[in-house]
Amino acid sequence: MVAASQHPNITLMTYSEVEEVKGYVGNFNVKIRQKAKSVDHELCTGCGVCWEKCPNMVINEYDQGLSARKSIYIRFPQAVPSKPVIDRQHCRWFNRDGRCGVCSEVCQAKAIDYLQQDQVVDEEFGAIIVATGFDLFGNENSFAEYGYGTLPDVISGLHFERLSSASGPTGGKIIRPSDGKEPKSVVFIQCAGSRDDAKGKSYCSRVCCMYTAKHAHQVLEKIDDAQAYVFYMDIRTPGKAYEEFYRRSVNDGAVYLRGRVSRIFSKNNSMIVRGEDTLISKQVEIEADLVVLATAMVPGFDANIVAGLVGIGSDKDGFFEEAHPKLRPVETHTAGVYLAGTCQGPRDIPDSVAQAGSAAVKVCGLFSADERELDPITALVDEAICSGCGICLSLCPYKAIDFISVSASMAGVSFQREVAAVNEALCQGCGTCVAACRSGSINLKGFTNEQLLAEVEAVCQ
Amino acid sequence: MSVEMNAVRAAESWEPKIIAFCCNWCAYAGADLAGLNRIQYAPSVRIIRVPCSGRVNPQFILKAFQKGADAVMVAG
Amino acid sequence: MSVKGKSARLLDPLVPQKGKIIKIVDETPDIKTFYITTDEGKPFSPAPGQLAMLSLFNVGEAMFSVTSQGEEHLEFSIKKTGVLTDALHEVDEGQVIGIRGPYGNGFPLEMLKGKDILFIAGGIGLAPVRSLINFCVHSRQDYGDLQLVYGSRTPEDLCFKEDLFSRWPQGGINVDVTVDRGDEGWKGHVGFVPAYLEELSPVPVGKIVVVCGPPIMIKLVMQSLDKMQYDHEQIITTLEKRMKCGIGKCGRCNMGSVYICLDGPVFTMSQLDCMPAEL
Amino acid sequence: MKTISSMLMTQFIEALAKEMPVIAPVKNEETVSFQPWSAGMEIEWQKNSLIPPKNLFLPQVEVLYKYQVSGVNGEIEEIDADDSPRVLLGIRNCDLHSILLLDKIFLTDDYIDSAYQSRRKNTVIIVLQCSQPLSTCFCTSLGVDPRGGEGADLVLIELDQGVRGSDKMMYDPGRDFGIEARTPKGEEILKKHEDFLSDLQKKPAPLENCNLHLDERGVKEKLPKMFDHSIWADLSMRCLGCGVCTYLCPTCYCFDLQGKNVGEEGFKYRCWDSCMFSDYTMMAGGHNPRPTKRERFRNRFLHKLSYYRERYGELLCTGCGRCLAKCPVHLDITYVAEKIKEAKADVREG
Amino acid sequence: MKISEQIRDYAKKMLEEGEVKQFIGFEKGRLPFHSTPVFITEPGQVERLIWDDYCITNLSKYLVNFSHEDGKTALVVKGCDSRGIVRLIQDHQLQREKLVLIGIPCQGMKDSLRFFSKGDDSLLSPGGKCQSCTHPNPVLYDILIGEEVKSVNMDRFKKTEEIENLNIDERYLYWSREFARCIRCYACRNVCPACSCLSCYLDQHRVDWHGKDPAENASYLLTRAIHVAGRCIECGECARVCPTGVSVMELNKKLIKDINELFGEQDAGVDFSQTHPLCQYHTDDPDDFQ
Amino acid sequence: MLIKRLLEFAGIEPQRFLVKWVSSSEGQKFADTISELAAAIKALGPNRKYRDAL
Repeated sequence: MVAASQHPNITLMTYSEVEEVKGYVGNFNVKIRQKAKSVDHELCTGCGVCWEKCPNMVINEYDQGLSARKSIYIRFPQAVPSKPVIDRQHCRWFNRDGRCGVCSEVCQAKAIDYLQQDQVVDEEFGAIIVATGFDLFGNENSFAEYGYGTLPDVISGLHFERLSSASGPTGGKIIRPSDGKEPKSVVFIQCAGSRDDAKGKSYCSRVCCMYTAKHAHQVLEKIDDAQAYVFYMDIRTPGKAYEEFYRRSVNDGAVYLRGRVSRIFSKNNSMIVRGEDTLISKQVEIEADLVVLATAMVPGFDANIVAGLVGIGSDKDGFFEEAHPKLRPVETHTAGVYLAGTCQGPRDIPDSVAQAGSAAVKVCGLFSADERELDPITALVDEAICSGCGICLSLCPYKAIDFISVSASMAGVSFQREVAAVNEALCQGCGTCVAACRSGSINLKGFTNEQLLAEVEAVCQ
Repeated sequence: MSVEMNAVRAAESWEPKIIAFCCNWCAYAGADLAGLNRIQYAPSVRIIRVPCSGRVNPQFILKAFQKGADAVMVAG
Repeated sequence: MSVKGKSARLLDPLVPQKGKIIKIVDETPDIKTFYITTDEGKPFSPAPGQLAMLSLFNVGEAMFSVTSQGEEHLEFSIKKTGVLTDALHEVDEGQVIGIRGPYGNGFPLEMLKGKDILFIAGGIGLAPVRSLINFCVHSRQDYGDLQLVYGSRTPEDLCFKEDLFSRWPQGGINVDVTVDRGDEGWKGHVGFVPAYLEELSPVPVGKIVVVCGPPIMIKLVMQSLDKMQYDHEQIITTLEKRMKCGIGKCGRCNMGSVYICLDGPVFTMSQLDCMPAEL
Repeated sequence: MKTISSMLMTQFIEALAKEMPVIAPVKNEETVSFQPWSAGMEIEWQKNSLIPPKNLFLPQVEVLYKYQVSGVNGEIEEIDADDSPRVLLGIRNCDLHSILLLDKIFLTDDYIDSAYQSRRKNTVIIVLQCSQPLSTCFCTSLGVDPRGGEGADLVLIELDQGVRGSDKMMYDPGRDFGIEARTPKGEEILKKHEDFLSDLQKKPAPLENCNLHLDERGVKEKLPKMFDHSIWADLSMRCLGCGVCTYLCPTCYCFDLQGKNVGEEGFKYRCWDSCMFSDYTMMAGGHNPRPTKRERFRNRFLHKLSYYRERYGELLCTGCGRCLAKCPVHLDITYVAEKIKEAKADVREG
Repeated sequence: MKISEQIRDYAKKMLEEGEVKQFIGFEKGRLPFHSTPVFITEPGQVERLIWDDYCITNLSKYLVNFSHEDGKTALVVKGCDSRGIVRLIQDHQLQREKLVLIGIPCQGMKDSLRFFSKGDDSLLSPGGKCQSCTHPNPVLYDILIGEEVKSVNMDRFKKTEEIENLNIDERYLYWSREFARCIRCYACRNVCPACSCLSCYLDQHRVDWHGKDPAENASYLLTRAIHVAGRCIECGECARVCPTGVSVMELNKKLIKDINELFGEQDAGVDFSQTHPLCQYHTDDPDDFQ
Repeated sequence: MLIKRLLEFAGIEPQRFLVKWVSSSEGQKFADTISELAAAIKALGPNRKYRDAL
């Protein structure tokens, strides 16, 4: 990220949102809202005095609520740029009519700007790579049987990740949320949501087997006499050295139980995890101090908005759809729009990086030529026949049709009239306009009305 | 049901003529997959590939019936 | 419905004979000449300027003037303009084709006999005139001075280059060629036909003018000829319109009560002056 | 005069139908057209058919030949018209006159349409006399005698029923007809079916006059100079450009030749066409010598009132009144003729 | 003052002052029950204008002929004419600013085309198209003459339902008889304010396209019905002008009824804000064809 | 769907016109759909409505 931010050809627009995407491959026009940071990043040196002095404490979302942050803050230590923003919702200056201003006072660089406004910028782009990431599945109600949300010591994998992180709120010490004690018995439940039609997620989230193996290993490594139990359905380790890593966890003492957990309930100050070990076909109950759910990966909460903005299709689970699952895995159906990472489907970091590289190279390939070859199957308007009713404009899913003015003459009188014109760069050749055109003035190259009628005739023989 | 029709049906040889307009990306690929997986389906279907089921013009459907199709399917 | 025997075939003028394209010659990028014959030899022997209806059965039917004829075949030079002609340009030699005709009256050969003739043609307009020029070349002694002024958009678009540059000049015709736009290889005249005509300024006395080309060219040529004091009785042109039947029945090609397919397509300008202007 | 009683009429028709098809005016909903009669069908005696009988000689669609093409090869098969003998019953004199006008087109010296000719030759025509014209009728202006029978083999004569006025509007099933032969063919039929005839003494119904007239005095002289007259733009403005008038007109004969492919085979057919349609004279490449309604409208009425006369000496109209009754905007030939008469000479398009 | 006179006054004033180039209204035709469209350009001609019980024609389609010309056109509009105009404006065929509309609430007009016998108009009641009129008052006008009238609450889908209630083979029989009568004169198309194509698909000469063969009547009529689906303003002109009385309108009615059932009640050509019901997509659109 | 209803209105059996979503991954569904349709049409018999005479 740091490297990216320092690259001369990369402009990083943080704290920004895309509001509108117009245009087409090579000529995208994107409206971007740069949200008011309340800190002038040109002036800010990132010295950190402001957030040290800020009197207001807010729950730290990044640490899954395990710690607190200030109203002026950097979201996470590695964030780029390493410069703070003011969380206006929680800032005293904003909530108490300017009665605070501590950060402004302490800032040597005079970078605090409470009056900063959102900036909306229009930028031209040649291609778009969508990498909007994922969210984790589940809220308090999603795993009632596991007590998630009611039992404080049932946590998600991400939560555990913060606990075990050396730069995390506990400095890497694994403690359980309820009492801060070190858990001695930790149960991991894989496929929490994933591969579970009952939860509406039929797919495999792909990363859980590996991070659970890592977490289990960390438990064994960091806590003396600790026991790690893993309930799993199948272990999937398709990656270089993945299987070996999983083996290591097992060899180092992680107990893998093949089966599903049916219930978790508290009993005498600890939790009982009841499940089935299908290998021995017996019900098992494990007393656990901490339970970690490997919850399913789901598309970002605003993925559908992004899809609508950019014009990408989504699959039944809400992940963005690629142009072809095998042959065009990083392209979308919209020319010039590419996908990278988990917005397309669950994947781990190496795969995401690989895909991002692939998308970047696709863009380089796109940009390497001055002219672009398009699929020849596009719609074409016969201007002489088009009556300009505009029905095709309202129907085109790619907004590839517009009115143009052409000169015409009737009974010797010349005048201008509006007819439809297809932007071949945008047209994806679906032919919806052709079917809707009453006068038959639009035809689809390669699938003309005549050709299809002839085909109908031929197959009816 | 007319006598004639019964006669036609009695003749085992009659197979319905089904014209299927298949979306290139969906049903056509589905049909392709069915073929790939060696899934058997009725031989009476005649597939016309269209770039999208939106391409299917009502005129095509009428024409198909006119030209002797026994059923028309649009699959997207 | 019954099927008629072969002998009855020619009874109905709307039913074509089965012909065959035996040879296709590329004239220009959008003009080809088709040689057509039937199993029994030449379909019919049209007089210069007469028309024939050609049909590609599964495409359509349209009227064309016969460009030339040989002992065993008819020639049609056809420019790509619409559905049928586009399809014609796609076919291979050997293609079956429907042909019926001849239609119309052709050029008034009696009137032309012994006269000087000035042919003026533009683009594909040379096609109908070609049959007459060939006829005149064939019986050269029957005519006085023969002159052709021909123009096309570019040198590439000139039809019948062999005729223009060798056969007809050798056959005793003065050929003057002009193009609207030259190219690096073009050493001839550049300019529009009417202007070139005025430059050449042929004298009207004893002359018959045969003019054929796109409507705008005819219009401007007429202005030039008027300027040069030509009488409209002296000027002959051949018309084109949508025709379906070829026998003056279907009701399309009439100008007033005159049917082009039946009474035309060749008219003198003075005849046309009397007809409603509906072209 | 022989008469045929209402009771025996159906039997007479049945007897005829046993020998050859009888084509008679029958109803489909409100639309009367000439259809092959079969037992049980009710013949519409009261109203003239809406669909003119021209389709019996010049069918709306007539297949000329079949073809078959595969690659460069192909075959043609000419198809004979159905020319088996038949009886055309209940045609009116105006429509009969239209057939005579069509004869001039299709049975001229230079061109004889064989299909048309054989259908004409093999059709026995039994004309039904009119005595009470409709308010849209003006046949007498065109020299048609509603009581005539020129060109018919047999004439059915309406007899005086002693009732007048609006009562006659009602369909009267108990009507008797007089019947007369006009040709040897007609004689023969009468003789053969003598049994159905009687010598009932009744007078023919009195003939009422047409209220409407096509007054074309002076039109003939004026028209040739009116090609560029502004009247065409004025008149055609109201026209919808549909084909009602041409398709219902018993004398409009313009046709189109079209083909239809059925896989590698196909057939070419001749079908009615209307000079009012925009595609009628459209040429390959998009040029249209009659680009707007004005030119098309002008051509139609000049054809009716002038061009046909120049070639064949008559107007191409029979006064049947169908265009008056059915033109959606009441733009009929009598109106046009009147406006032409009223028009000042030499008002040219600006 | 009689409506005719008011129309004449307005026409005279507008033409004299040069506000409009022409005035479209009705004049008396050849027969007493013929009222026919008239195009007045001279103030001296306004006496030709009339308004009576036979002014049934929908005038809106005529405007397309003048849409490219300079100057304004005035015309008298009934409910159906005004809906036709709204439709044509929505289809980009007319410009509102070039029109001056004189609205006349309509009680229902008598249909002279159904009249094929001697001139007794006692047989004539308001024409078939007016009997199921839902908008007798103009929905768009500049000047209104006369009092607004109440819509007769008729069941406009009565006949549609009758046909729906037939069994499938009866329905086929019904429609074969209807389609068989079509003579392909295209009057229904030419009068229709929703058929605004510059060049109808039927007029195009393409290989394997659509022939003039009456065997293709069904295809023609069904295709046309689909072409105007969602845009048909229910003026009923198509059925009225049909010389052979094919119940063309029933196909349109069926589509209107279905659209209303599937996508919610809507009347084409009433409201500019209403978009084409078949050109939008809602995630809650019914898809029970699955 | 309007077309389906219109065809029904015009007297074509509703079974004869089918619109179905089949995605590229649903080979089995495609095959099943076709087979079901074929069976239904076989039971219904050949279509004679609105067919060209020739």
